[in-house]
Amino acid sequence: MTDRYTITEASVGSLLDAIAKSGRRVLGPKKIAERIEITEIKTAADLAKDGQSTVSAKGTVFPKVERLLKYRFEGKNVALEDVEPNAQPTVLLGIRPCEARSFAALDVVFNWDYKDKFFNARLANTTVVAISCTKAQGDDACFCTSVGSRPDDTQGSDILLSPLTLGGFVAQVLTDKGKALVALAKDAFQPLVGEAAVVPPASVAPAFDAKALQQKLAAKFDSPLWAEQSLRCIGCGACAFVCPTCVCFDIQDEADTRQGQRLRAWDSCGMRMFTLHASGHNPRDKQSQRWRQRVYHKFAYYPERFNTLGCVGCGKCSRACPVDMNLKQHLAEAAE
Amino acid sequence: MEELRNKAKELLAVGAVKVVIGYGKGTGDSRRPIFVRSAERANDLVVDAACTQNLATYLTKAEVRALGRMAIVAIPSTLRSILQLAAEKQLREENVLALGILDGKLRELATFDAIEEAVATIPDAISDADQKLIDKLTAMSVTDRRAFWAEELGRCVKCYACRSSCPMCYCERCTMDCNRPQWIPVASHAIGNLEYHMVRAMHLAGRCVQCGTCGTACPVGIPVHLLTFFAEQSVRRQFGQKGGASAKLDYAMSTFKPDDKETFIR
Amino acid sequence: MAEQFEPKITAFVCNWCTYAGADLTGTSRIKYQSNVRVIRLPCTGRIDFMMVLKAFSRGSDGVIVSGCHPNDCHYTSGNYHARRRWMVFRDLCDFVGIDLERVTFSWVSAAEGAKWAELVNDTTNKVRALGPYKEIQQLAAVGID
Amino acid sequence: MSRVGVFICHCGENIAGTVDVAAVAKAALDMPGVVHAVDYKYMCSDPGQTMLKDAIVGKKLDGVVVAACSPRMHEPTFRRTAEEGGINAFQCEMANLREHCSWVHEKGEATTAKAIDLVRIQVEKTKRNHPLQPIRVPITKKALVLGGGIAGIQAALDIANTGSPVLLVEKSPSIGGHMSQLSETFPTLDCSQCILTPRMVEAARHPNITLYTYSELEKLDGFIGNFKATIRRKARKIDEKLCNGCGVCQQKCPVKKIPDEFNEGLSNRAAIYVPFPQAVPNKPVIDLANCTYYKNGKCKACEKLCPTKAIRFDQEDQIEVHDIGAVVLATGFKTMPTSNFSEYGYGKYKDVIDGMKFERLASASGPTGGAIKRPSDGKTPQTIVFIACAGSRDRLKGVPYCSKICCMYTAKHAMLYQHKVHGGQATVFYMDIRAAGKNYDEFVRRAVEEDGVKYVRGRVSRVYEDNGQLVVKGVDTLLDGEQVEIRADMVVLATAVQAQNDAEELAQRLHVSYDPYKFFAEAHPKLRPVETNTAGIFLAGTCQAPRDIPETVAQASGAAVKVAGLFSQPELTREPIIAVVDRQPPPVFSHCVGCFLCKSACPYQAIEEESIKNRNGDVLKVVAKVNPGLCQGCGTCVSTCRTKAIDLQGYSNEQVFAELMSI
Repeated sequence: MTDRYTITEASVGSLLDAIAKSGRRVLGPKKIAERIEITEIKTAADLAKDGQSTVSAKGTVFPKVERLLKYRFEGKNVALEDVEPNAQPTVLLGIRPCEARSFAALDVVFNWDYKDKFFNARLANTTVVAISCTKAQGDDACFCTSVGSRPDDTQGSDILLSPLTLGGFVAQVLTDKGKALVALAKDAFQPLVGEAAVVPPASVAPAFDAKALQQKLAAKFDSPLWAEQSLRCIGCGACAFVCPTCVCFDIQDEADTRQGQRLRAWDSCGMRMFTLHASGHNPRDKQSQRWRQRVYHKFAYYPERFNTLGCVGCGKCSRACPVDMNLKQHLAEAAE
Repeated sequence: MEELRNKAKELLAVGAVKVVIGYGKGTGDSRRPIFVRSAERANDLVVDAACTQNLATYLTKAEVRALGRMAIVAIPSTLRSILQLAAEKQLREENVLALGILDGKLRELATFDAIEEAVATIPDAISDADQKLIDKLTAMSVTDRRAFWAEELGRCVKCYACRSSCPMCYCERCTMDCNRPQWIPVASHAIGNLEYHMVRAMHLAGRCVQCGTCGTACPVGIPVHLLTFFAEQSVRRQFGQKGGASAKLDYAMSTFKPDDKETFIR
Repeated sequence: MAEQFEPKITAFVCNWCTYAGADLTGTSRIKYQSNVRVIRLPCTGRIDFMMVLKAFSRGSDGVIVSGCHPNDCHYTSGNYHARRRWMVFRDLCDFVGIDLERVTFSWVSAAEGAKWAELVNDTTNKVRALGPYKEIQQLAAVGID
Repeated sequence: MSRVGVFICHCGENIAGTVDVAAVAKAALDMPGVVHAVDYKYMCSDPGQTMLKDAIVGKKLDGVVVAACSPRMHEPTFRRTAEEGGINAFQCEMANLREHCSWVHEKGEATTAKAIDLVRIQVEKTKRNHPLQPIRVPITKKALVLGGGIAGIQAALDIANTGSPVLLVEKSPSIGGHMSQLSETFPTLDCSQCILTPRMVEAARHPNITLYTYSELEKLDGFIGNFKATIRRKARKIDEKLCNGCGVCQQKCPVKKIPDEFNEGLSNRAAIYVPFPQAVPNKPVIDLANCTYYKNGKCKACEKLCPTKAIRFDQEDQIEVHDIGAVVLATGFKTMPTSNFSEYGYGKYKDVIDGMKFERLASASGPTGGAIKRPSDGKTPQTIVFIACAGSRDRLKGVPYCSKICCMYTAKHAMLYQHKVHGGQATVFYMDIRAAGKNYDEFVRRAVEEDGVKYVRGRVSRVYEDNGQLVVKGVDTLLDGEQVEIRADMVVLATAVQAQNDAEELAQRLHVSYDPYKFFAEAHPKLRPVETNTAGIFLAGTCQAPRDIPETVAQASGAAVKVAGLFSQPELTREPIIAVVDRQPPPVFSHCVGCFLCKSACPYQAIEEESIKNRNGDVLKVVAKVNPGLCQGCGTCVSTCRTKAIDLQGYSNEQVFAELMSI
């Protein structure tokens, strides 16, 4: 049984203050110019209560550039210097349930065999407070209901806020981390007795059946569909870099004759260089192969290997794509 | 629009071209690039004010070229891209047929000469909004400009949507992809981002057709197109040459005049 | 008293004029400040703008770019190409907020030993007064989590 | 891992007096990749060099950094030493501790620190050096001389006399050029044809010279030692083997009123003609524009009457391709078109002529047999005015330069006139008299002092006709700008020397640079006056700048020596500091994307297009290729290349980047 509280609009501010006092930073969606960015939230007004951020909140646990180690050249010797993860205590406030759910998809990769110290430290220090979606996106990009989720999914959240019809939220406290947060700002959270009138969750019509899709994919590897869909794909990494579950990275050493550092940076399977061999051979030489890889990785290989989908249906990739590669539409085609 | 659809039908029906690269209906009200390969699908083509992406990017894409002779629905910037690509030996006259959309009217432009002629009559000034922003930036102090770009480029994730969407960024291996030496860092940290965008702007100076597609492509809304616009304007102002004016190469950065005027070399 | 800041100056010079001019500074025993490190290239045409960017991002506080006077290029026109490149590069540097005070472009011929010394001294003094180029050097750490 | 040795030279006290060399050696030994570091009094001495060679062997070095004086001083020395030690010469670099450090800084820690940095920079570079082999290019030992005037004839003869074959190409039907038209030559007044004709004959008979008259260079491909010259041999419509030069054809040709070019239009010729009696070869050519047969398909009088049946109306132009090792350009000049001088009434008044016409009038072989008769009525002019600088040194006429020869030939003309027309009076209007040259000033003085030529220092503003007589109106600046008016029977303009009409187009075809006046540009105005910027192409005579006969001949001989010097080598050897476009295994083939923006950046036209084909001959990719024979290694293309497919050997991207990273 989860603990349920109410929180008023006004007390969001005191919640923020309490979190700040505890030394945690608050990151959340904030409307800046035409975009929604995941950035520092200082006041309740900063928080964008609906709409999808352009780039996901993935960076909190898997930053776009992360230092793994440092070294110095001391004469002919190399002195290694371990770098501790910069795992700042963080509250991710107000992200969508789909994004909250994405951490599980990252987790399966970062802890598949090797336990990634950096990811784990960051995740351990992150408390996720999601807000359920009450408004359909209206942009034909969302498809959480097609990937086994729903607009008020609790999976991945430590606390899920659901807007009340009369203002404020119902807070479902789902984990110990959630409880700890409530304990920080007791005044803000009023225990909920009985039922409250929450705004009904957004209605997102399912576009396809993920299970059926997985089965179809098994027979469609050589289908001309991928070439057809990807003819307009220009091979950039926008989809992967806004995606909350894309986990591919590149390791780069940056050094001069005195010192160096090893960095982990986001990478994308959509880019030609991703699989380019030193010999010049490229096993995924065509954009269709790369596009297919993206689809299969998320919808065939993840389920096979991790028993979960590599997609949460947030639709960020479709919105970010410069050439309107609409994932929902393309998956529906593939599931036919 | 009907005119275009009919033209596409006719071209495809007689096999004059194998593909018509054009705009079609996209998600919601948006437009997306489509590749019409049969007369029956010609009605998928759309022409309206929302068709702003420079489709010339596809003229050098191997998968598209493999289809055969291409016709392309061409807004003015696309026409300029065709000329610049031709000047850089990336495109031959027999491989492409431009279906120019000029003032809402279809104009079939079968030769580079015809495109040159058409392009010469179209003003190629950038939008007022972009020009205003450039003017605003140039009026700032150098410190403020640095702050502006630090803020903007801070969002860059090096997804390379700008590069991938640019018709002139057709290189199979870009300087950015070069790792011996690794001139420009792969990571999208501040210095890597600054150096990347400087390189792109320098490489577009004298070649940029000012379509602004890179800026539109940027998922995080960085006005990257201002950098290439500015570099192009610098070339135009100082050398009187410009990108996309002719199918004959006249590249400002690999030509010179002995009396090029500068004021800073001591 | 705090130690005086000693700027790091990187110079990209062509082999035939400026490098030879700097040799002449030596043979003429004209003294100048020792902050400069010279990278010798065949021609200013070989000086990629990325070299200047790299010099700054790797810690140079100032950069000198120098070659043959117009008309004197050993390769007839490498310096003319270089000049164009600099004309645009400088514009662009200014546009993105790179401090042009820290880049000195010059023509120093093989006969201008004294000019080389003066160029190095002037640049060193100017950059010393400007202080370390933290604005760019610090960028190397920004954006890494 | 590299095994670099660092050798620090004291240069006596020159370096060691300022730099702590022992500290530099110690620091060097600590640098990654350095396995050996020593300092020594004089590295360039025999023991020093031996030390370096021994270390290469003993320490198994694969790279060497000599920290000493400027590489511009001793790089060749130490590279040779390194090679003798058993490594590739280009594995050796120098750190300039003397000119760039010890001589220019005060003794102290900062100076030693800089010395260490300079060594580190070179160590990092050397670690990325690759063995490079000198470039060897074969040489086709055959020269092409373009232009059959005195410059071309002289160059051809001099080259031929060294034993190399020469192809002498002249576009008109005979060799001889402008000199064959001249009457007598300054300052000796010997007859031009008397001294030239033997040379023409010698050139024609020389076993090493192949003479192609009435021929033009269509195209020149390739590079020094390895040009391919495409030559168009225009159809003379004559079988040259059968023709014995009897001249019957030109006597019988019905078309006879064609202005004779050789005589500057002062006489006429036939449609089939030999340009002048001493022409080499003495074979006629049919002037297609004027021949009746070619105009209306009838006549063929020459064919019917030719005793050797040598006329060939169906003859076509022949295209030949020759392998050539070097080219001498001797394409000569033209004089400024007379239409430029309306103020002098040229074209309006028959008796206003230019210098070349006067040469023909004064020539014993000319239309008047050497008698000075004016064109209008054949009368001997009693007063004659010569106007120097007609066009020359006149910005308004587009010729700011001095045509150099006019002062002398005007003096000669005036003198010849005074000799031929007793009682006549020659007046010369001039700006300055430029008579620098052996016996030149004496010659001008003789004209004034012995032959009574009047010299008026001033310009002529107008020549007009008054009552059927020419009036020359000018000023005498030596008389305070007093107006001078001379009623003259004839006026001769010393028109400016200009580049040939097709000079620019030819220069572009040959990739030779040219000046604003379309004269071909020399590689260096002082030290390389007969070479062009394109290796293997040399200059002789007035195609480079106005000059007189002795200078032309001297320059032609100079160009010939350059060619002979080139041909004396078994092959060309060059430093391998050149640009290279990468090649990769398929399917990439090269990172070059084939945009060819580098092509216009290259000052040497060294960038070529290479088609990469599959077995069926289908072109898979067109990429750039640097011609190692032409590339001089400036690296401008490298900076232009967006894909970094071009790199410069010896100053590669990796090397320069490593240097930067070590600062």
